[in-house]
Amino acid sequence: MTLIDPLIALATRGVTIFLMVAGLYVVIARGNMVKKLVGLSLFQSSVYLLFILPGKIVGGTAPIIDPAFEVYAHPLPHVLILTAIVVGIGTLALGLALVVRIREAFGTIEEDEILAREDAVRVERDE
Amino acid sequence: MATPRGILAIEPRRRRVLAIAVVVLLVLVGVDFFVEHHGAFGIDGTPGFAAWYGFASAVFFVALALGWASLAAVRGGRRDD
Amino acid sequence: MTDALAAMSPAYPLIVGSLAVLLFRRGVVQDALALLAPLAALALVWLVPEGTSVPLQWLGLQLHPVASDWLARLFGTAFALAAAAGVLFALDRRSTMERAAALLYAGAAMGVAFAGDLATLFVYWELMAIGSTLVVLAGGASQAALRYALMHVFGGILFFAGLGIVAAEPGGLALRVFQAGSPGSWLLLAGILVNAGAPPVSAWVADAYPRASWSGAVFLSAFTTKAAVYVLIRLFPGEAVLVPIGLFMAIYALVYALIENDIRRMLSYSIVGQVGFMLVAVGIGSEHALAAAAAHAFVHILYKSLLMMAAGAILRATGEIRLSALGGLAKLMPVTAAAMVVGGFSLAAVPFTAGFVSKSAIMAALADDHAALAWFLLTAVSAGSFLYAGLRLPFFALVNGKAPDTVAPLPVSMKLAMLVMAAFNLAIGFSPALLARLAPPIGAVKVLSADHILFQLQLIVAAGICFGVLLKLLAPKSRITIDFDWLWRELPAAVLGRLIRARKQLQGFFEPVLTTARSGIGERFPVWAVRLLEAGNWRTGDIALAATALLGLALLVAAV
Amino acid sequence: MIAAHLPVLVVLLPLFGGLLAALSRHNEAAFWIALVASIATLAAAAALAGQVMAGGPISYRIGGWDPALGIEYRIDAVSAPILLLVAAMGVAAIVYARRSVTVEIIPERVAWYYTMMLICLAGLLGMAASGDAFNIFVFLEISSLSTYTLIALGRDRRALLAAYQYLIVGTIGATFYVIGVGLLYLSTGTLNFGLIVERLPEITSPRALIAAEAFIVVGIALKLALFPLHAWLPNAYAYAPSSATALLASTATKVAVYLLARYLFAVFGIQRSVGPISVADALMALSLLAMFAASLAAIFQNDIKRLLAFSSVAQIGYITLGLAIANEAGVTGAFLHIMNHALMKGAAFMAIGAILISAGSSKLDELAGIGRTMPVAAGALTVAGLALIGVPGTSGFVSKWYLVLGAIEAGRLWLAILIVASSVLAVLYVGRILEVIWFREPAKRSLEAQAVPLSLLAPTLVLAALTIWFGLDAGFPVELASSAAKALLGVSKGALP
Repeated sequence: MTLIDPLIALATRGVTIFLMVAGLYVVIARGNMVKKLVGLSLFQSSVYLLFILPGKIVGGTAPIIDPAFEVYAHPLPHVLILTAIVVGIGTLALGLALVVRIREAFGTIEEDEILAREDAVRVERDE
Repeated sequence: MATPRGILAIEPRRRRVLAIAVVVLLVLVGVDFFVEHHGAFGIDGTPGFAAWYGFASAVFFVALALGWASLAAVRGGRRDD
Repeated sequence: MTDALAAMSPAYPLIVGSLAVLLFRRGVVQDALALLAPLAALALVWLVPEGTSVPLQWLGLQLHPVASDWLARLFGTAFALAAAAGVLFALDRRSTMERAAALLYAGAAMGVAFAGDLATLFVYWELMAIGSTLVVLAGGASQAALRYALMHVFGGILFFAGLGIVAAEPGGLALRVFQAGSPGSWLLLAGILVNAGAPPVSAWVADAYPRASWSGAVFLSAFTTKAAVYVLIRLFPGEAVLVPIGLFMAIYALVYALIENDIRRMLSYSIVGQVGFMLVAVGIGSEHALAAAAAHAFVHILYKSLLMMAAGAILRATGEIRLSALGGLAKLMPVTAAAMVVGGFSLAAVPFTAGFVSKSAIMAALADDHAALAWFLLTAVSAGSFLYAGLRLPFFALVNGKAPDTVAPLPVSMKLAMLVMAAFNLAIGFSPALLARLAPPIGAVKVLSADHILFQLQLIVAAGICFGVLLKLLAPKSRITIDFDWLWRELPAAVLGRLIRARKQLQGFFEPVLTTARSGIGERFPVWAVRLLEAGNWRTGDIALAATALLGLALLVAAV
Repeated sequence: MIAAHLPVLVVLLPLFGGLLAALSRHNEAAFWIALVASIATLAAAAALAGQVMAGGPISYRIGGWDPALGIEYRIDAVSAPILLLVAAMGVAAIVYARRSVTVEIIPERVAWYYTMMLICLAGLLGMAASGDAFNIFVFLEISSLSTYTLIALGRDRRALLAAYQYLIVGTIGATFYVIGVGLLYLSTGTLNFGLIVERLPEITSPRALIAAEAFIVVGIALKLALFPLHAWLPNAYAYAPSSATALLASTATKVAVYLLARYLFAVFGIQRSVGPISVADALMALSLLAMFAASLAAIFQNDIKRLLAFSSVAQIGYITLGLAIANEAGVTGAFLHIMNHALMKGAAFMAIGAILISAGSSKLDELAGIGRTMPVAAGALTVAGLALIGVPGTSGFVSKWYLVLGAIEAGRLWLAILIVASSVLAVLYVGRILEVIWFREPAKRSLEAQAVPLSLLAPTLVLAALTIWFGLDAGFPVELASSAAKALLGVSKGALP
């Protein structure tokens, strides 16, 4: 029991960092707007782990006071992340809604295509 | 007697005007001898100083200007933008 | 009543007039307003009581927006007269922008003359730069206007930097006499000298003024350089370094004026030369010399406006301003011809013109101070001035050559303006006491004495003989001569051109290496540079990358 | 009784106003709800500012919880002017929106539009009022989400793109911020500002703190469009509805600057060096870059809204520069410019909005001579432009004056000269606008421009008048700004080892 827990902690830490970097990379590298949003969600999830991880105490249980248990997980990070998850869902929903509207308006959700088209329009107008 | 050429070629009308100017200058220099001067540097109080100094400086500056103009001429136009 | 007047700067009517002009369409009302503004300013110049107004507290500074003494009144009178005559001359010009800009410009110059502290002075100083740039711009030459603006921005920055330093001295923002010694006062002096057209930036005058409209140049010739002289009299009287600078300007300008073909460029060079005279007098610094410098500035505004008007009239009537293309205008444009002769003679200090009075005052001050070098050089320059202003200009424009068949008729307003200015020039010439009333310290010099007149007559007749002999050499020719503006117009391009050529050679050498490198990440960089400056649409990913890069950089730096 | 709950009311009023407006589903009703809510908010903010000025900081505990566990709202001399500014600009933008939305928003969405405006206000006010780092994140996201919606409601389809781009970038910024907060929480065990500052000296290893600082500062810098993280801003401002642009330009970035000042001065310490350079130096370099590069970019814009947006990036540079100077005059200048720039940019965006509504274009080359047909709007634009340059007699001069003063007091004359020199670039881009709108012969669009209703121009004129008023009589804003500066500098001592 106590042997595995530090390993889990280490693994979770690795996952946190991996999610953070991978999410950010997807946002930077992908031109597809939906994929970008997926990357953004990954990136945000890493934050959830970042907060919750230190709240976990080895051997602790859910923070519900009961005479049977003495060690509890720290409740505050969980509460905070509940809020953050709600915010993340809101962002994702709004982002997807925008992508739908962009698809209607431009006919594509590839950012590079749209920008190339807009630039072409601009150059044409300027000349 | 050969007709002068080049820059000193002087047409008759200009020669007349120049002659009058020279006479006027001579008269002015003559009068200068009878006027009291207040020169501050010595030489500038002598009669006729302004006449020769004026002529000399005019020639000097014409030479300077034309010399500079030929030295510092810009080839190819610019200016009118 | 007087208390209320004491807080009224003569600049206000002009600035209000400038704004009011914008509110009305072209027409009688706008004309009347434009004429009234300088006259109201002139009245205020003499109504504002002498002394400093009650200080104004603003942002913790003690400001004195209005301070009056004889010097301020002298310059104020000159500025108001120049503005009034200029507006009259330009009455027929269809450009509301130029009119508003000219009034603003005049108002700012007036504000400089009546400023009671350095901060107020600086504000009007910058306003003057804006007004004059707009006047140049109204002539349509946007490139020249840009160069002009940049030059004044440069001067303004120098001035401001100096102001920032000297404001920390015990004297604070008070107007006081500086010695060019500390960095602050040097910067201040340099900033003022830029506006005065001193070397090595003298060429801006002849670069910008001839590109204004036929009326715009009249305003331009009056204010900026003379305001700089005024500020020098206030802040740097007796600054020895001004003497060589002024002498250089006088000789430099004479050389260029003698070979110049464009009349208004010639007159612009002449401004630099005459300001050189004033700078020498300021550098001498005796009470008498300072007053002579001020008086000469006053008179210079009178005759240079007159000459610029004559040049403008010729440009308007014939569409031509090059001496080589003009000739025989005396019969066709008698009023203009008379104006040009009176103005030119006044510039060359022919006896019984205003120029003779003020130049005599300067020479007398130099003699009193035993400044031999300056005296002999400036006397020589005087003789040379007659060559171009009194002879070359009128001869080739008005007498020599073939007259055009017809010229466009001039409106009465233009003729009237020239007649008024010519009358001022002659009035002061015949009655020097008029000028001595404005500048009391020069009252002691007896100007119209026999030996003075005789001296000057000999000088100009001798110069005239020289002109008669060397006429062919001085004939106008279309040519371009290198000037200081080479420093900022040609040098950068030449250096850049060489760099580009050098780069090309290097490129040939390194090309193979570069191509391989470029196929990698290298290609992104130019794109980045362009995107940073231009408004090209960024990819979302690029913004995110920029943020990540900044974060990474911060973390890296912190980890070191 | 009510007075005691003001710190939370100032946030709740617009929040509930927004909910009401959404429930009403009726355009006219939504406007009146929004107007009443925003005016009540302004009154609350003014009362708060009065209390703070008279009696010092106010602390309010939500639900009576101890700050170590619960959320504390804290209004002090730094946040009071920000609350006042945001609330006031909210009223102005909502009054302006009444006429502008009829042209710019399809009728079914007008009620939602007011809802979003109010919620955005609530978020911004919450960020300024809250003393809890995580709570600030929540408000940051509330304001951001509503902002994305506001931008997406713009007429041009490019508004959608701008909103999407801002959503991605804004979320990254907010996430960076919350990561930084998480690291702070890990090291101090608290989210309360006051407690964080108290516990900082006990921390032995500053490594996590430095990481926290990097994340928080970069996150906020994204939100305030600090150069070179500004690229989302021009499109967002250019294509959003006019009233939204006016609101965002004058409030959103300003609150972010406030937050940056809070963290840099109170928590991390601005003079501390991170590696070889100090935070202040880095901020100063970026600010100078912003002032010059963004002004340069503004000169080449043809769309006036975009031009003004680039000018905003440059002006934010002035504000952050004031913070980086970090003496009393400099920080006073920064806070003054926060307020003054909000007023002038608000006026400018409202004026160009009126022109856009009436003439149908905000392109410079199509608006030649618009000053003749729309003198009032063009006049307001002119006043705002002059203030952007910093012409004496406008508020812009006063704030630049303090910045220059701060630079000189810090012994950095070159900085003062650069500040003045960068104003020259403003002369160029403003001069271009003025020349075209006043002195050119009217273009076709200008001649066809319709008269705009007074209610559209009234808030514009009020802001323009304030711009001149605060230029001539700067007493009130200077007092607010200098007490903010004193409060910030007072607590900056001994922040971090």
